[in-house]
Amino acid sequence: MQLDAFVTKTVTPQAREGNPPPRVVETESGMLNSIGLQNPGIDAFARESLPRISELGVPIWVSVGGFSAHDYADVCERLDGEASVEVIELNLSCPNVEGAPETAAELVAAARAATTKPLYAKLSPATWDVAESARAVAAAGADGLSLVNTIRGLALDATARRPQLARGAGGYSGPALRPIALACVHACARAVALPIVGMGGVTSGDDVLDFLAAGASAVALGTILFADPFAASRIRAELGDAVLPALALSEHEIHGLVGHSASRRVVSAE
Amino acid sequence: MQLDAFVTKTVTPQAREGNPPPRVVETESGMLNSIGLQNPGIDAFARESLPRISELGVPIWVSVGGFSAHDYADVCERLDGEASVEVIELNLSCPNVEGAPETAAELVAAARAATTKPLYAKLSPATWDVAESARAVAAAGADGLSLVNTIRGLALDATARRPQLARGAGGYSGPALRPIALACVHACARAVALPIVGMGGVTSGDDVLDFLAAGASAVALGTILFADPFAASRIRAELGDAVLPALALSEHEIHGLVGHSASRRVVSAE
Amino acid sequence: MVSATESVGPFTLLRLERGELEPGVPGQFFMLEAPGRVLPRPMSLCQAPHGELAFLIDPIGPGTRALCALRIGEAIHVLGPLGNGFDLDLSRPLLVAGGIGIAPMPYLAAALGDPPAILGFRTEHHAEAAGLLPGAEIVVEPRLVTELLQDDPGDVLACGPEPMLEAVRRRVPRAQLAWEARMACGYGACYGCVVEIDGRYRRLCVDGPVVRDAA
Amino acid sequence: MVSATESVGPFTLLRLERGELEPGVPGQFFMLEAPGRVLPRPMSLCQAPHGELAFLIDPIGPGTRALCALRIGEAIHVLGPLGNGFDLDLSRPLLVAGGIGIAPMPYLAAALGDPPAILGFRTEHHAEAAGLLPGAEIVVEPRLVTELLQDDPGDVLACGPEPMLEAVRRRVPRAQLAWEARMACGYGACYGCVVEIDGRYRRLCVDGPVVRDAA
Ligand SMILES: Cc1cc2nc3c(=O)[nH]c(=O)nc-3n(C[C@H](O)[C@H](O)[C@H](O)COP(=O)(O)OP(=O)(O)OC[C@H]3O[C@@H](n4cnc5c(N)ncnc54)[C@H](O)[C@@H]3O)c2cc1C
Ligand SMILES: Cc1cc2nc3c(=O)[nH]c(=O)nc-3n(C[C@H](O)[C@H](O)[C@H](O)COP(=O)(O)OP(=O)(O)OC[C@H]3O[C@@H](n4cnc5c(N)ncnc54)[C@H](O)[C@@H]3O)c2cc1C
Ligand SMILES: Cc1cc2nc3c(=O)[nH]c(=O)nc-3n(C[C@H](O)[C@H](O)[C@H](O)COP(=O)(O)O)c2cc1C
Ligand SMILES: Cc1cc2nc3c(=O)[nH]c(=O)nc-3n(C[C@H](O)[C@H](O)[C@H](O)COP(=O)(O)O)c2cc1C
Ligand code: FES
Ligand code: FES
Repeated sequence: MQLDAFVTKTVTPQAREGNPPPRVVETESGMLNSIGLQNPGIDAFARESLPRISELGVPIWVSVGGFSAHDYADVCERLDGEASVEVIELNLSCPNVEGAPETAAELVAAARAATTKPLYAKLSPATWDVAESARAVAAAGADGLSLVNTIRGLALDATARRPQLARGAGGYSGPALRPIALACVHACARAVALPIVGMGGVTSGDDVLDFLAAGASAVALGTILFADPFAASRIRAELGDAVLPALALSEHEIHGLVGHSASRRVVSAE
Repeated sequence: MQLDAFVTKTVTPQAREGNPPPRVVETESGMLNSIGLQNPGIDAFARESLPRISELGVPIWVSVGGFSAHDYADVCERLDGEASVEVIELNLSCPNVEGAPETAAELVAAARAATTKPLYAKLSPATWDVAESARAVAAAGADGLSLVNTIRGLALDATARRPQLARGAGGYSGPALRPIALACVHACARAVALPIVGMGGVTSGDDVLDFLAAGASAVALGTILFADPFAASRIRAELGDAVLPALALSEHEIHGLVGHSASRRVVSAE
Repeated sequence: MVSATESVGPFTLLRLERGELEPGVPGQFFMLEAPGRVLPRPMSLCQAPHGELAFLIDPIGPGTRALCALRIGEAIHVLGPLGNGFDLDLSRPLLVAGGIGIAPMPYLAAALGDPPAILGFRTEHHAEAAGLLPGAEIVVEPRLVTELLQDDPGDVLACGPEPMLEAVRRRVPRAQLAWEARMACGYGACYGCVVEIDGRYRRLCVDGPVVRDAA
Repeated sequence: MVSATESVGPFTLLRLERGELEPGVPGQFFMLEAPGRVLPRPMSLCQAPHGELAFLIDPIGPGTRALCALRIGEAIHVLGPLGNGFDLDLSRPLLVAGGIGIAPMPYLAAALGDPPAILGFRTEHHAEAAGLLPGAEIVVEPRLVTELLQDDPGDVLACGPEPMLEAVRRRVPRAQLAWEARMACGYGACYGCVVEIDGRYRRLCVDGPVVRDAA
């Protein structure tokens, strides 16, 4: 097992069917998705998914979403009593659903009042000044930042010239997102004292070192797990051998490698 | 000559030296720049650059920048009397300088009061809801939109792990930006009735057709002009031959191809 | 590691060293890394010669073209077998395939003892792939595979383009059909491959490609 | 169109069909499209054989590696000649180059009638490139080119890494130096290549690479 934490797909209060297909499309050096937070809802999640994921023996980070401050508070309160949940990540930035009317800081504050678990705020890169958002969620009680979520992108079909995803635009991830994500991590690391989980286009040990140098204390994997489900072990090996000694990073930082994915399959495949 | 318009580099009231070098760096499928609006200031621009650019015989679009509503109004007023200037593009979104304290709509309103020339508002993709910005600048009197400017990105040096650009982050452009740009065009075309100049990673006739299908009425070229200074002619040829008849676009739309670059050299090279 | 590539009409038969991967049940698929692309591509197992896994690939876009351009000795990530294969507990199997839908048929035929088969193709050139399934009946457009279906065709196992599968289903409601969808992970993680089944979105990579209990 | 490629020590000599391009003045450069990369790469003209333009390339990163991997018959965009070359109106020219700074020297030497030259290299392997400039004096690190400079060395024309150029300038303030900077366009449009000269940012692609009237 090469993961220090396992981040779940976002859970909402009620079950959601998500967006119509097609939901994924590849672009030149990235991909778009418009899953739309398909999930079984917090009750079924806690009853069925959590026990299964717990079997992995990896600390569990649960990603929480919703459509109002009340939603966030609701799910956090429900998770507060789940011993297997180590961290709650607040998805404040899904580009594939209409968000809550409250600001990110208000959502964090509502979650803060509902749980004593560590809260990581996941922010969008689609903002003129991400450091400002970071300061706001820090002031509202976030214990850490997850940077970044996908940014809205569109791809068209080369014959019909229609959007390839049924929903039109989707969330852009993968290598093309990496410079944007690094800039966000860099800006936030200078703005707040919170630990940062960096993500966006990580494919190699080299990329991990870039995120750590930009100010992240851990790194999460997303898109790369599709092309290489064993990326976590490979990247750890790349860090261990060649790249790491050159930088003399502490063991602690290496242990910050977080496997980020959408279901337990990624991990059980290892 | 294969250009329907020539867009200048951004001009500010006073001369600016710009940011320290290195100012450009390549990424996997894009590039970062942190030029920082180096320009001779509006007076020297009107005296020296405009007459030279006019010799090209192409309609001139002047990009205007500044650090306050007063700055924008100032430069627009100065350009209002210049017969050779066809359109003023308001750069409301340069990621490489600190912007004005006013909102985009306030800047447009100030410019609107200072000139009767057509005003295009150039917006940033770094916003949660670009359609909202589009509606605001439309209400403030913009005659069209230029979408999109670069988005902030960071690249690190693989040995020192320091930012490659002296200024840290820079503006991300090129093919990696294309899906983001297309999503912005798509969203704004549905929100406002203004004509849209689309840009961001256009490299081929195929890309032009994507932008037109997403809702642009013209397309501008940036990064591609570095690798292929003759891209405008090539792209027009690609549109003319193969791709275009298949879609039966009108002549009018083809004529919407706008060459976008930073100096007259691009064009004189043709 | 690529051990061989062969042209089969317009398609390429890509033979990979099997390593520790099982071939799985016919109708299951593998995710093949497409060099230079961000996402892997789902491919049905076509043949399982000793020590190898062979895939028949139609080069229709950037990913399949990259796969067809692989050369001997090059290595790619391969994940599988994945998903639901065909139910092989049948009395009178009949294989029906259209176009690249022939891909899973050779391995399926081997498992079922070479049952009868009907193959449809767009052109004579595409029909060259029928050589992979000796003894099959072949139709070329404008004729369609459904024209050859008897009134009581037996246990139909079909793979091909969606309109063909729909037509087969109308004629033979109980047919086992192998569907396609765009996929990202192939292993149930991303929810990218959903199709609507009985009014609910279900992941084709785990509940398919051969969908049980569908309407 | 690539007409030939040759290994020269660790470097590659890339020969392109000249087409309608002029070779220009020694010290000028060309922007070469680097396949698969977003930006072209600046390269000094190394030799101008009949009908060809030849570039000596050090594969230090993705762009230069892509250029060195080009094969005969492949075509790339080439723009040039660009920038300021050397002033050739000299009485006692002496060429001084370090490492890949040898690149512009063969074409420069041909224009000046094979003047004396001093070349410095990191290793013996790199020093194989000296074969392009017969008769040159050669030093290999830890020895440096400046050690061979006489007290009155004449009209020095130099190209090499920045520390070497600075050292040459300290010894010979009037030396003509060819500098480097990261470039995007190469033709004055992007303001990406500026260097500080006399307290102002100037574009090295138009005011250099050989900078006149510098302090
Ligand atoms: C379970 C499964 C098994 C498959 N087995 C094989 C096989 O054995 N041999 C083979 O050649 N192909 C097979 N396919 C189809 C193959 O995966 C797609 O053709 C491939 O992913 C297309 O990638 P591309 O980059 O070449 O083309 P793209 O540019 O991605 O697509 C080209 C065109 O094909 C369509 N398309 C893309 N992906 C799919 C898909 N998964 N299903 C339907 N249409 C699609 C697109 O809409 C587009 O019009 C299988 C698909 C699935 C889901
Ligand atoms: C006018 C001019 C003429 C040149 N002539 C030649 C030549 O004839 N032969 C040759 O091999 N090279 C020449 N160069 C240098 C060459 O352009 C760079 O080595 C190349 O752009 C590096 O690209 P890359 O993708 O391989 O490496 P990158 O990954 O871009 O860079 C690798 C390393 O080189 C440094 N670097 C990158 N670009 C430059 C640059 N332009 N100047 C200085 N350092 C740089 C980077 O900081 C990095 O450490 C010339 C440069 C200029 C400006
Ligand atoms: C198919 C897919 C589904 C995703 N689902 C979620 C999600 O449910 N919640 C969330 O916070 N982020 C989600 N993300 C975003 C990722 O967690 C990550 O922030 C983003 O993809 C950038 O990382 P990457 O480039 O490594 O993929 C999803 C990304 C993809 C590609
Ligand atoms: C080197 C460089 C300089 C730029 N300077 C300006 C500028 O002065 N004003 C402006 O509005 N946009 C400027 N841009 C942004 C481009 O006009 C364009 O919006 C962006 O690069 C996306 O298009 P592209 O991907 O085709 O380059 C610049 C871009 C680059 C790469
Ligand atoms: S392809 Fe990812 S869930 Fe099916
Ligand atoms: S490289 Fe563009 S101005 Fe010099």
